[in-house]
Amino acid sequence: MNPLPRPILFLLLTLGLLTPRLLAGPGTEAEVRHDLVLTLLSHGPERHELLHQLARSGSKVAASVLTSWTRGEIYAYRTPGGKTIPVTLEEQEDAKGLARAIRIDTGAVLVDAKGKALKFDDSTLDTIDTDMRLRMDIQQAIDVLSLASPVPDERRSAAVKLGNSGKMAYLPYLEERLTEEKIADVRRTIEEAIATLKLGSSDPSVQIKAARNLARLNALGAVDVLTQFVANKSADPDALAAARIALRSIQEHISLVNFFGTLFRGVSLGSILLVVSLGLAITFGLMGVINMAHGEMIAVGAYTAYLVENIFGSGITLPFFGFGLHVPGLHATGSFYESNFIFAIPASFVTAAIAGLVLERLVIRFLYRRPLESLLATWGVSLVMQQGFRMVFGANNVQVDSPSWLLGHFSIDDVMFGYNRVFVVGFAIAIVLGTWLLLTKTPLGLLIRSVMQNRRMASCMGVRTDWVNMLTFAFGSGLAGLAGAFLSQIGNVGPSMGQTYIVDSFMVVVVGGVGSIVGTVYASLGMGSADQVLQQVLGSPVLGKIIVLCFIILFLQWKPGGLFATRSRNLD
Amino acid sequence: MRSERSRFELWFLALFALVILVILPGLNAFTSAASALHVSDFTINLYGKYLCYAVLAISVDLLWGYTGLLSLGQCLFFALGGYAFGMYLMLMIGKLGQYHSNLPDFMVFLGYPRLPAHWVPFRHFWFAALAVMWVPGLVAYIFGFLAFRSRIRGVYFSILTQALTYAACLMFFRNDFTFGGNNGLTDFKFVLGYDLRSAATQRVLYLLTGVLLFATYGFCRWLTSSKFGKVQRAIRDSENRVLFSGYSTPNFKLFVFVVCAVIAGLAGALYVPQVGIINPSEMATDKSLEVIVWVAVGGRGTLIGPIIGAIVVNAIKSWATRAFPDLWLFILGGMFILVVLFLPGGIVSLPERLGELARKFRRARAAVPEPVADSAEAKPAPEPDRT
Amino acid sequence: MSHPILNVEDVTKTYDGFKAISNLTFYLFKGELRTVIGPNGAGKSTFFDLLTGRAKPDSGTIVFGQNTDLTSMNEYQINRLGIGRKFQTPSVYTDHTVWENLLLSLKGPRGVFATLFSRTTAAQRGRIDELLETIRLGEKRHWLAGQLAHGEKQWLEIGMLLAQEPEVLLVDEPAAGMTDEETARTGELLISLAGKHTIVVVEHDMTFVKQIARDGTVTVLHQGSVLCEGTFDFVQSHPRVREVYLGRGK
Amino acid sequence: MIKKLPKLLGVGALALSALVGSARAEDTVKVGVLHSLSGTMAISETSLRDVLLFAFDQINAQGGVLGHKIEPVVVDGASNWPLFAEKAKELLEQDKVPVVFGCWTSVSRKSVLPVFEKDNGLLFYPVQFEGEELSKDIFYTAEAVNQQAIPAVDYLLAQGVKKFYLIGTDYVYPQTTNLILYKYLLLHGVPIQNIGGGLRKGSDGKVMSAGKYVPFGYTDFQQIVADIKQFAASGDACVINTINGDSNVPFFKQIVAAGLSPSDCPVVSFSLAEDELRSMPTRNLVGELGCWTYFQSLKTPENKAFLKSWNAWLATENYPGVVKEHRVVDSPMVLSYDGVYLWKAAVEKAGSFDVDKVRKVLESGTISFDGPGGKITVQGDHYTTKNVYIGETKADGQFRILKTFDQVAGAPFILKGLGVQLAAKGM
Repeated sequence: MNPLPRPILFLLLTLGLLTPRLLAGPGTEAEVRHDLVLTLLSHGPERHELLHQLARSGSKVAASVLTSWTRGEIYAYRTPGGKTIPVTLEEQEDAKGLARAIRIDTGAVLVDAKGKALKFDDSTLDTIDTDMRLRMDIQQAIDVLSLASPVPDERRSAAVKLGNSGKMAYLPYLEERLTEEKIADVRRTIEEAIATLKLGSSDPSVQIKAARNLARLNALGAVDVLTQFVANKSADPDALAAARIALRSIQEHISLVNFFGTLFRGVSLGSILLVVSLGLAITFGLMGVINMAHGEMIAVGAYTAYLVENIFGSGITLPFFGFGLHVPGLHATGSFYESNFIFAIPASFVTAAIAGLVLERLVIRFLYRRPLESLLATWGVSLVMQQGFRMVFGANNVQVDSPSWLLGHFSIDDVMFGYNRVFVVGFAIAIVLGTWLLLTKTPLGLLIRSVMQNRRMASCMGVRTDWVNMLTFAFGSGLAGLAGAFLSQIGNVGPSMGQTYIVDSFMVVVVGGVGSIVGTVYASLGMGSADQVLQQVLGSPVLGKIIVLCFIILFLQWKPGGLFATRSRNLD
Repeated sequence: MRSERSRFELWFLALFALVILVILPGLNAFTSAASALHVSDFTINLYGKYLCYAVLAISVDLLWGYTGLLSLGQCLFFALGGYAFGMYLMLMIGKLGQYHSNLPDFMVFLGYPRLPAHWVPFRHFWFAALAVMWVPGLVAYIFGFLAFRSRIRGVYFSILTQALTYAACLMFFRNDFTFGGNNGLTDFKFVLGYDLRSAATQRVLYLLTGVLLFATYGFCRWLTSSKFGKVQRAIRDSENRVLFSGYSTPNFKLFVFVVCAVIAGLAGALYVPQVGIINPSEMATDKSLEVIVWVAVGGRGTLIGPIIGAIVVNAIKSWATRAFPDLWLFILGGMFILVVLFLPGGIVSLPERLGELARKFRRARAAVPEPVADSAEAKPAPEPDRT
Repeated sequence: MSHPILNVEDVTKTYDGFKAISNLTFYLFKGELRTVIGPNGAGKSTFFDLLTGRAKPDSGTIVFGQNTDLTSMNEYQINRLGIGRKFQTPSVYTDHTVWENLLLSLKGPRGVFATLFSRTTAAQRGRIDELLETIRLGEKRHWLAGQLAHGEKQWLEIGMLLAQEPEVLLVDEPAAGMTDEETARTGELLISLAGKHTIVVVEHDMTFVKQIARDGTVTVLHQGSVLCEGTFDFVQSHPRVREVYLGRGK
Repeated sequence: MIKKLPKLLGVGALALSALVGSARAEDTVKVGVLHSLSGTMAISETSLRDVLLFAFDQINAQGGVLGHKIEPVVVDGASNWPLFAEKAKELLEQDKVPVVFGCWTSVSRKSVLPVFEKDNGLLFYPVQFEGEELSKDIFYTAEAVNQQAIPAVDYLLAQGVKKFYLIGTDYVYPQTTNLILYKYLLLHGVPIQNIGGGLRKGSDGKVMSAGKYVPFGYTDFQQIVADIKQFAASGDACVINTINGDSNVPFFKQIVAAGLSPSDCPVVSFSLAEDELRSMPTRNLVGELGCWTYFQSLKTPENKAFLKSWNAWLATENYPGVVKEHRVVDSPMVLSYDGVYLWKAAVEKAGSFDVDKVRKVLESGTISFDGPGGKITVQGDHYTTKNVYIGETKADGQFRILKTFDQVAGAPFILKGLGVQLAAKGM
């Protein structure tokens, strides 16, 4: 991509050694700064001209100063000698709320005669005012500037803005940029912008070509412009026809994108459902324990991820029943810090498993033969745990940052795949596979299955059933913890986060067929897809959910045992 | 043993009725506010709420304690009754709302041109009063028919009722569902022309709730002591045996489910004018679970248990949310765990349990080993079918 | 007499690909005391499930009496026709007294509203006393069923079955968990009931089978179908039976 | 015996109030605090309780009100709306408080409103709301729609934004706000196809609801964000976000994952203040917009003084349940705080705690207070006039102030007025 690594590029830019070579115009930073001061202190049409000149500079400095200007953060400092120096204030304030000033003309700190830095309170300085008209001019200048930004995303969004501005004046900038641009995605956006602008030309042949280009590019962003164009009956008939064809082809493309998008979203939602309900499929499905505190096990996992992140960072002070418990941090940085989530995953499993172990020993083991009672007691546990989270971590939700490798997305032909969503699909596959291997290929799995099938018989065979029960429950809870670690990446982490998922996860297990891991997989994918499809069709997120729930009630009429009913013969 | 307890129960109830229906309202109406004997309007109103809860708790117990059906959706029926009556109260506000329109406020600002058709009949008191029963009854019938027909039992039934409630809750939270969305129905002014804010109206509502409670108690006592009641408990203890004895258990369960829904609906209808608001969070699953706590704490499988449980737990709640707001959930959750694990019979069984302990203690003191074939001990906890 | 009371023809039932019953054909005649034996997993319980409506066959016909198709009916409908079933583990109403257990089982209207307004008549009381006599629980009529010993529960369940006055009695391992003396008495009881009722007994205990089978027919189930049928002696000496079932002990 | 009966029936509250009653001293005045300290709303409302306690301590340290020390009666509404009504009754009828500070959600306010009307109480309500209400018993220090949503839209229009996507939680505040904005945008020349999220029309063809709605606690925003991305593909778009509380985290995480940056499509949120931002991935949300009548980053001397004394109070207080770690201040907190001082000023001017007298003084339109967010004045119609600020989020969860609208008067019932204006234009 960039011929130079980014930090070096920045360094060169700030030193003013690397002259922006993309657009003609005054180049060095000193020259840019000079122009900036002129612009700031001038008035009327002169300002307008100067801004245009600045726009061509492609300078980072100009962009940042102009941005500050629109925000009202450029101040006029009057020297004792009566000269006006434009300055901006540093972000960093001292104890008195005063900040140092940076001169626009040199980029250096403003000092008094003795060379001591001057400090200001922003309310004591006059801002260099902007009006709405001027702000729009500045904004345009900034947009053109960002077309030369080293960050591809900024270039792309600048191109979108320019393309939709309807101003032919931007065409040369865009065309010039297109010859330089290397990144395909950005190229496409620039081409789109050029075509969109050209659609506004007065020459029908240019318009027709532009419309065809838009169609070829599947320009999603051009729908509005094309719709407007088509509505304009006075346009050239050939151009109108071309625009109609383009519009139709883009709309077809949109429905395709929506179709595949929905498909992927369904799978990803299904994976989330699978991740949150797999633990339940073990504790409820295999053991017959209705664990209403399953959601809180998820929360345990999520809070663990939160703690791990903070331990990697600068540590955290928890309210902890009003005692203010301090957890020290490792002050990690860079990729080591970014890897905290990798450590958080197993940690979440372990803490939730321990929590499950404790719960099993204290409450559940008395209730194996009384499933309804286990439902009630674990609901009590869930209330206590929720309040416990509030006391330990505070009533507020806590903030878990995503590692950079889970942020963002990639697109295949405009269908968006978020990294975190792709991750959850893989994550779901991994834990289902892991669970399956554990249950079928290990001695422990054999024990678990034998105990779950016939507790009494297994104990006669010398299996320590209470030990197996304990481990199975801990394993199920650990899976819930894994779900929590993942959910911290896409949603809230808070005391009552578990409640969000509890109904859904019970539904998944019941629909899939209690005791069947395969059923759980099918049910979660089915429910996730149904939800997304209905949402797309009905346009309302909640109606789809209601319909899915009603459908489940009817589905159980047809298959009371769920998709994969495991027959339990000994009912009496 | 049983008849002894039953006699005690009747005495207790008679005393309770005297206090609830005569003494408290009397003290409220006929003593001056300055008097030491005075019972404030606030107290009457608060007790009115508790009595509604007690009726609701009886309905849960009739389902759970007697028939073994643990519904996590009983509050749905309570709320449906409340909504049905709330709709009538809403239409009685007349032009006294924020917008001085004949339409309820939320319809005005959401731009409804006229009253939706399904609201119109609720102008009539008699219609609303019937709807309070048939709406929850009908919903219960449809759901129950489907669930019992496909032999959904035990925890599956619980989970499915949870799903039903959740779906209903989501539905009522929608603003375009024409029931006021999250804000629900509120700001009631009149019932049958009487000012809801006057102490006298509130007292009458309170008395009606008291009457409903004792009527419900009487009805359930009759029901549970009939042969029907025996079948009910037989279903709880061994549904298959009942089924293979030629009883159509789905019909029996359906009947109980509908009756309980109607009772809950009636309780909800009296609850709403006393608290002044009904919104979808009243039908949420955790509310239903809370009612189950009351029943469990009071003593399931008895009719007096839920009444005691509802009043005791709510009194603790009223006090704890003021004295220790942070600890309330610990108290509620802890109460539940302890009762399930150590006192399945609830408060009602406490005298028996204490007696047992005392006997054991005495026996231990006497140091004479006795055979443990004591009939009182051998009674096992009812065990629901496990599917 | 020539037409069987229970007519099971070519019935198959599969669970998750496992054939619990395959092409089973079985005829039961009025007044018969039939014993069904077979190793574990031979399909005895499934067979009862099919007869009582608990499970539906994948194929085949089950006809009761002249032409009542049982495959389309559910448990309580079949029971009302006069087919009673006793479960392997005693299934009684633990929280009811012995007397109430019998009352609930007495032949009579079974509807919701009928039970709501039903009153116990003198005739019913007499009938219950009679039954209590038969199952020897007269002394314990006011005990809660949950407090009875295992054997007593078995008898109570048999009593409950008799209270329904069924034509056909399906009895699943009645002697399980009983002392030898109790077993013998149960056998006598069953023998005395034969003739008036038609009885099918599934049993493991060979002494007990020998006691009740006398010269009646014994059916041996193996892998979901009838292996052989005949008198106890015939069955006992049948080489295939010895191989799959009796011979397993060797 | 009879005398003991009510207590025997187990109402601890009664016994408690008797106890408290006997301890009442002559030189104190009881003041009600009615917030959810448990349940789902505790996340937001606990902070308001804290700031109220702070205000009371501050006033008491300066000698109290009319020589009376303030004695707060704090009750927990437990996020349970009937319980709010019960607790309001308790405060007004048992404790006989002359004023209550409290409520967060519209539904809690609606639930206590009849109680206040019946018992003639005073309630100061501090949280942004839909403005479709006037009650003689409630004073709204809160932001009305024209003190938050409308200035924000004005700002965006001035920035050249052309397309507006409306999304919110399905309850009365977002529904009303979005309907108002829909009408407002039409009046300002934004074509109907540039207002995203969907419209729902009534049987008479009139638009009853604009925008996309999700239920409370919704977590899966994939589809909606994909929709927004398509909507914003043509540039110059923004999202008007009235999603409440919890759901904002998954929403913004999805926005970040979809690569919708503030420069492409800024999100302006009306329910996200500094307190809520604490649980948000603010590092990735730099540049999103907010609009409130107070920001912690305000640099006025009043705010600096307020923050200093608040932090000092936090360091020394020892009320149970008040968290000391990671505290921030936001608009609802400051408006709660302002409410206390406005009430104090009115009481002092009236020379009495009497509800009717205090109300009369408040309604005179002369009561104002130089609060941390600037001057706030009670209007004759119980709304308040105050400054409105537009800010953009910074990585530390604070706002950089972009624009100030000075002294905007709160306006009730603007929906109807907009409707009339639209009709006049034939739209």
